[in-house]
Amino acid sequence: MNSSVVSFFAEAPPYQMAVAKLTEILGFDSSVLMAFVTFFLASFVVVNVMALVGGLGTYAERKISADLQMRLGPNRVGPFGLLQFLADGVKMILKEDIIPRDADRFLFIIAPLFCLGGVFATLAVLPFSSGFTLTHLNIGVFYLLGVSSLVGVGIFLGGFSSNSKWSMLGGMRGASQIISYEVPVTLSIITIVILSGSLAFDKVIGIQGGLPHQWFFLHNPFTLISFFVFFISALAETNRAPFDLPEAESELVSGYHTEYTGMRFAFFALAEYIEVFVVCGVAVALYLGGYQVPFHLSELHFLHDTLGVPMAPARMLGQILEIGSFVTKTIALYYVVIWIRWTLPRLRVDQLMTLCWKYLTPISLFNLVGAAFWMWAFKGESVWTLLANLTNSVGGGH
Amino acid sequence: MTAYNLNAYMPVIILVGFAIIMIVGALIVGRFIRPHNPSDLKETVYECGEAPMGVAWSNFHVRFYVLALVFIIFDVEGALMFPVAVIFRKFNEIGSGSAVFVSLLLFIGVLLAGLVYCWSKGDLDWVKSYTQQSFNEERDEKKLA
Amino acid sequence: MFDNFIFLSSAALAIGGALSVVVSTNLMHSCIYLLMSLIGVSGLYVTLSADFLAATQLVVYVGGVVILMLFAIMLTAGSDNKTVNRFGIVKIPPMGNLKTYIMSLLTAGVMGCSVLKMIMNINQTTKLGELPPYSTTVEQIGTLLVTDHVLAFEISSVLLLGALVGAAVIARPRLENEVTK
Amino acid sequence: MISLPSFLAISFILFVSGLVVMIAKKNIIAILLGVELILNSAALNFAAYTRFVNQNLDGHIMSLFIIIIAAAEAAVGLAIVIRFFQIRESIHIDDATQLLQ
Repeated sequence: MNSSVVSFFAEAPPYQMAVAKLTEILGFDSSVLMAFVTFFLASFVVVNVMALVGGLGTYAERKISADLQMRLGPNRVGPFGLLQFLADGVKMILKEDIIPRDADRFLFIIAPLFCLGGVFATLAVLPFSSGFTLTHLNIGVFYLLGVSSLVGVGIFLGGFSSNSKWSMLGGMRGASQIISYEVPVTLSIITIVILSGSLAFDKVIGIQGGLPHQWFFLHNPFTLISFFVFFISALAETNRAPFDLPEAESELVSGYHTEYTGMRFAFFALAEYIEVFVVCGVAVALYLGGYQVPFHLSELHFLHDTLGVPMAPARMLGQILEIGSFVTKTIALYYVVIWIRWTLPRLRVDQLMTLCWKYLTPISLFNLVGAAFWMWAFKGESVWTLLANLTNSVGGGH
Repeated sequence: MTAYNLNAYMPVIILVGFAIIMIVGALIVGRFIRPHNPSDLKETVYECGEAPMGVAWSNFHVRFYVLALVFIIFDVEGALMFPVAVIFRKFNEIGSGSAVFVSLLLFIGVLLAGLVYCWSKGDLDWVKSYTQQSFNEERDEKKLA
Repeated sequence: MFDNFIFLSSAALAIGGALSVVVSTNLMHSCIYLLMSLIGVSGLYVTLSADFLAATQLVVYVGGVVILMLFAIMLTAGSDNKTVNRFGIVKIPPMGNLKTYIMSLLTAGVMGCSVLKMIMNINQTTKLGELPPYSTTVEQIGTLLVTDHVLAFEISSVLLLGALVGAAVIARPRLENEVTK
Repeated sequence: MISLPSFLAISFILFVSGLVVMIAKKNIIAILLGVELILNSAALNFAAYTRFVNQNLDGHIMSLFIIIIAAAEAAVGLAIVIRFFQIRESIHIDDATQLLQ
């Protein structure tokens, strides 16, 4: 059975009682109905939190850029300008919705759906904690690669359907950049899959530990390089600066969403910000230990047996600790992403392709072979375990 | 081999449904509260203030296609490598990791040969990809033929 | 219950997409309908307990083949407003007219009848036992790929290498004046 | 509802629509779309038979290779289309009547 948020709740007595009650009332087995309701509520919470993260992302972006450029940034709406994104949202929904006369109406309307749908579908497997992840699919990482490629189609269609030269150029560039950088991302993920032996996020995270030396990031030299390759390529896949060529303001006006106004534009922006969060979350889950809490603080037997917390609160507390661990690392990476954006200048198109095909792809292929060799030669032990074994054997030799 | 219930895929459907509801809902709600007075000028595409010339759906350069071509081959090979990568650890533990390692190496070797070929022929360059030399070579080939 | 829902929606998506490809007269739109059909087929794989195949379908088709087709459409779009090229040939070919549709429906009818005749007696000849539960297939596929089908695995990489080299040679840009008379 | 005949029916519809697309359309890229549909119906059949008749995953391997071959076919086919367009400035299937350019 795949573990999911439903199987987490299904262990709790109230849930089982509710299922039994519903079955009694409705006259048929209502476990599917109950699972649907639970999934629906959990997805609703996740989507709203993610929309909030997307909104706060725009705020954080402006505030951090202001900080780096010694400006004040938004500070009028709410305390410290925190409600700026709400004001922006209200403004967006009040804007007129314009579809250009020469545009391809069907594709113009459907393009944001591909972007937003692809990004939302990735949220289903994003591992917030061992219990509160929506679902731990057996093919987690691979599924994520598949649905996130819908974003590329959405960006291309957004550029194509507008029938504007800026949009078309931005869309072509965006699609070719996204597909190019998918190669190093895939190869870096295979590097981790070789070491973890599973595609499911819970297994990949379960094999890591809470402390930095147990993470795949510091597992061996190849994964260390692989992390940086993954991070750079993921930046490019989400069209973040210094790889924001599809929407380069100084060259292409606004790129693939030049002709989009109001809410349609907001959906493209929302999809982009959520995708950055998802990508940071995936980097955390694959390389930085995911939701693992140091010293097994979140485990049930520690909280329940050692500290004496009752069963139900102990379970919740453990999950909250795990979510805290995951979100802290993800936000830290998110900060790095914004920091990079306001620090580095934009690349040229040819530099972009050179970086992808002539540096990142060969390096990630090398990493892949290296990780396979490490697995074959050292049985997948981390470099620290090997060192400890070495010192032990030397010490034992006396 | 672990059994599972198809309910595990429920969130995917629900989340995509949310995306559709958000897009449709926001546009329908917005229809009642936002202005709608289109004019001829508003509906033209933006071309820095000039009247747009022609349509944007024009011919693009072939280099886009060549890169997409290299990409799709790598994509497919990556998809094929995933199951082998998954079982590598298990095979290694039962002592037959060498066979998997060799087959993986062979696979990556062929992949690398393709990359090296495209690199040497200049397919991976963006701007100066087709240098004078390759043009000359091609012209010579034509003369010979 | 949910199994039936996911089956029905995927089947509707697959069949609707395929039929829209048939009737659509806009090349870009039919590409998007094909994409919908492919996503529907991927959902059908999920109901067939082929989770790895479903994800492969998404990765290879949605991320690869469809993008390639969209690029190819952009590369052959015709750069000017002229509808006739210098050979006097219509640049934008028709997406089918009444004559071709009638021809194709006749052909499809003949082919379809023969295929239907083959699959009609499927219920009589095959005994369907109890279906096994849904299970993950990645590890079994991986095991098969390095044991029984290792030759196919290695040769597929050679096939892909051949496709890469061949297509790169064909599509590579040539000298401007090299175009034949 | 989820049974072998229903999957065969879906795959049959995909096959027939692919066939109609291949014959009716005069655009080479549209014909390639039809080829993709036909290959998909074949791959779906393999997976369906694996599920309902014998549960040894050889059918999945076959479907996997069909997907791979479809990708390779699309890559080479579209390359030929683009080359043809460079030479003839057309992607009309009726123009492709001469072997030598």
